[in-house]
Amino acid sequence: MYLKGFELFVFAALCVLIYIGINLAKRKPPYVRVFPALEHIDEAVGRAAEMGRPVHYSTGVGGLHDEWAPVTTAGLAIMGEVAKACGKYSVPMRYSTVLAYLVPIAEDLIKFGYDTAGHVELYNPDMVVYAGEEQRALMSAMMGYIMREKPAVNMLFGATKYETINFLGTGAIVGCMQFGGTPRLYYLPVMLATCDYCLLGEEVYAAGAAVTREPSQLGSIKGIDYFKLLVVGLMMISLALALAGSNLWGQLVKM
Amino acid sequence: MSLILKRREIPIAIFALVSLLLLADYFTGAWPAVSREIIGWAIILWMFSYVLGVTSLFRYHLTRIQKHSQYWAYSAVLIACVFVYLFSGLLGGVGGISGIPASKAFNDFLWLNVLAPLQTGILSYVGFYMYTIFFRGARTRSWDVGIMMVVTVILMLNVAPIGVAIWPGFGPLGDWLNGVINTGAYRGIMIGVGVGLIAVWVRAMLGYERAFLGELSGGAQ
Amino acid sequence: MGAKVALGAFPLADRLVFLLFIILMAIPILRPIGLPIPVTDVTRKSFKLMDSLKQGDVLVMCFEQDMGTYYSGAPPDEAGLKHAFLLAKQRGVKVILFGTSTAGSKVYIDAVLIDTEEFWKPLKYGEDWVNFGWLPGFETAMAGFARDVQGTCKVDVNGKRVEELPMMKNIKTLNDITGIWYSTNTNPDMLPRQWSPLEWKGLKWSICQTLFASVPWIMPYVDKGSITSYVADQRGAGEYEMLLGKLGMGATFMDAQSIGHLYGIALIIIANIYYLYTRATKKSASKEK
Amino acid sequence: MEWYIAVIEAVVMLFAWSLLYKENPFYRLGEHLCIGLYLGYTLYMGIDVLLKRVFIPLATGRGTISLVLAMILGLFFYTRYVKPVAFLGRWSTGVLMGVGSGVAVMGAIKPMIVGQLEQGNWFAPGMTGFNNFVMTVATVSSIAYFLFTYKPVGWLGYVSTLGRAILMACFGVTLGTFLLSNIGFPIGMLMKLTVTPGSYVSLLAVAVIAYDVLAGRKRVSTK
Repeated sequence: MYLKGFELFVFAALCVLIYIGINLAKRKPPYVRVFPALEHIDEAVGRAAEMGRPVHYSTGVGGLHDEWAPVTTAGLAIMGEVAKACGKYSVPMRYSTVLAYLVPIAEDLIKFGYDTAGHVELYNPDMVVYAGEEQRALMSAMMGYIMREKPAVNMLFGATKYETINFLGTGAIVGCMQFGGTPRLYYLPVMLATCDYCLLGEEVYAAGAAVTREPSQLGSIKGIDYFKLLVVGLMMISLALALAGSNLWGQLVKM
Repeated sequence: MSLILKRREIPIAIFALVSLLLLADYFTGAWPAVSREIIGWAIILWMFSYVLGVTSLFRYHLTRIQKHSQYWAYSAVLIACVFVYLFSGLLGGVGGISGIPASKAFNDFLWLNVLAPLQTGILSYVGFYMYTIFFRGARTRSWDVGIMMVVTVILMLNVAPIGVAIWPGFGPLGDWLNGVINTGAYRGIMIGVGVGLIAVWVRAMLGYERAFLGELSGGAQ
Repeated sequence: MGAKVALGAFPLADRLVFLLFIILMAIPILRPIGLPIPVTDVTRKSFKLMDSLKQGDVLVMCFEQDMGTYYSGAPPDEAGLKHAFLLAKQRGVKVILFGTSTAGSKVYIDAVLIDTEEFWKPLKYGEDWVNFGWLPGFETAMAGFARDVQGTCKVDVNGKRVEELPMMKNIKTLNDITGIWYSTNTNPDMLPRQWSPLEWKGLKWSICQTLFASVPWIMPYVDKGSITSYVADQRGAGEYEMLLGKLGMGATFMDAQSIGHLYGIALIIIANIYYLYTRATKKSASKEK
Repeated sequence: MEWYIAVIEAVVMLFAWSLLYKENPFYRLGEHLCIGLYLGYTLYMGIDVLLKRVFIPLATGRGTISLVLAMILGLFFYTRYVKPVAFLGRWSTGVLMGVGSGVAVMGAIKPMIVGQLEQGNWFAPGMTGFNNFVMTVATVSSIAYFLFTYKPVGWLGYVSTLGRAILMACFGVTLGTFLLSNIGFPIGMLMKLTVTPGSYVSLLAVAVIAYDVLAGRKRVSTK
């Protein structure tokens, strides 16, 4: 038995600050920066309706059983909103995944989205496409699909790996309107170059909350910001200790 | 009874219990055996879940074959491939039980000489599409994209052996950009990403984030 | 225009970009130019770390690769494997091989072993080196390996139980391991998270063999010491082969890489000139209106 | 290697590459081969691992309560096909999500947050001091850019703009270093496609494309 005291302190501080943020927001919703990627979902789906082409969505190869669970959850939350918009404009949607347990979840989400928009009759279980459990299978299926069907909108939110380049590259050639978001650093420039609107880094997590527009969810973003101020404070303490030539910080972290 | 079991609080409670057990082990080293077992469950559960996807995929392709819709023949190829690979593998031996060597050899051939080059071919599009990105995406629409493109070019000359031959300065300049600017900015991104994912966990614990249960997120009920 | 209509909606310009790329890459492959390879400090550091292994030290080589990334993973991994097997023969270093990310890692290990056959042929399997193939679970398997080696590596690739392998007898946790060569084609985060030399006192160092693109990703870890050093991709392979004195695949790739990068820069410049030109003409057209 | 194996490899590689020209039957064949074989492979590996980890231990009496629980939770997934008990599948998803996010949070605290807080001395000798200063500025300003609930006005606006500039430089570094590993794949494959017998297959492919282009021209002119 041991106790990672400093880490526990940081973790607890974050949890408490998020909780405080949520509770404060119930009284007065905070200001949250506008995410262009979320604001334009409706417009993009509307464009798809005009063109009579489908909307394609994917969360990449990250799943719930591995360390990408939080970002996959955020991606699924955004997908729910996209499904609502698709229901509103009566646009068919397609979700591709390589993880079998996401199939029922995605089916429920899409059905729920179409139902909320009052067009449950448009929902079809074939909207969720499973391509086996491997990344390359997903890549080949997606490239073929985009080249054949030419969806009007191509969206990729989640823990994406190499397939980012294949998806968005094919989409760029075909001329889809593209949306992307990932916390994974080395796909960020790819998204920046090929997407019309993208969410960089932690914006994906925040967008998962912001998309609901609920005060309590927005409050959690406020909590994150409080914590970041704390982080900057801790960095300044570390800096002051370094400037003073002390190695106290190293001992503190190991506490 | 079944009404209580159907409540969405139960899966959320299971989720909370499991992740708290893991975290308790992480922070204090308590019950390492329990957390190891639970981590092992995830893999077993994941493999059990394959059936869900396979049912969905077979339904999709079998309907296509049945209806003779466009490209139905390819669906037939796909289904045939699944069975050929699976049965040749099973006959060749599975779970430590040895089988027919010829079947195993055929299975290895499918994997090494058909699937491996095919999937390398699919993966190699990441190389081709990099040029699409340079060609289509690398347009200086604003000042910030301009910064990105200039740095990109410097780093490309730093990475390729020929860059240093053109001008030796590309070596130290690229290394400085990589080691200092990049490391600094990346720390900021990393802190943000770490905080963001913990925030999703907290929201899920409080019942706000329920997308993983197939429900649209909303207030706690 | 004729060709464009016949070819469908796929713009001709994109196809020309691909065609030119294939042609440019084929030239150095058919006729190597032979540009020199400058050795960087970090590869030299990795080489020295590997070279510091002594009698009885245990080296873990974990391959998070599959056949899809054979061409970026195999050149450096083979250089490292050759070095490890040479050390096993000369100094009695013990080598453990496995992969955790995908089942493809087993086949990948088989493939690199075929390429390095002359180096492991003189060694005794089970005493000098072992191969566990694929330990399923990725990060969870890595976490399991660190805490309980015997429990995670139950059977090796030939179906032998771990108790039957003499060299595994005294290896219980990560503290019994001296160095790690961790080769990954995706995400290097797992290495510092699970196998950090800062956390495991017995573990002296870890080398991450990674894609060149992941170098910025792992730099912060290298700064902090949770990854000791790295070998990057085909370029690292070329350098490592120079240091080892056994030239292989890595060196042959480098000419093509140089041309590929110059081509990329040329495309960026052309794309920007075209973009600025069209914007200028659009502006002047709107002014005339 | 036997020559016919090399030919098969070259042919399937070119199936995959044919999409570079356009969407065509060869690519479709390659695509469905890829998905089908991979699925067969996944199922095979799944059965293999489940046998080794669950069924054989249970059958030979080496099973534990934990294994039985895992198996029951795994079977809960299939309740989706039985409407009245379909909710049980969510319990298994809860476990998966619990493990996944637990591992994620565990992995986030130390390397992603606590490990990144330490700052170097600005007045260290030589370039190190200056570099430490730049790193601190880069980290703080990029954190400032990601503050979502404060309006970027006044001094925060300047810091946040600096943060965006530094982030763009960071992305430039990533994109610039990304190319090397990515074009390694096509280069490696070209090595196979330019030696015999792969080169004959490549020539055949070129001939097919040339025929298609010419035939396409003819179709257009007759229209």
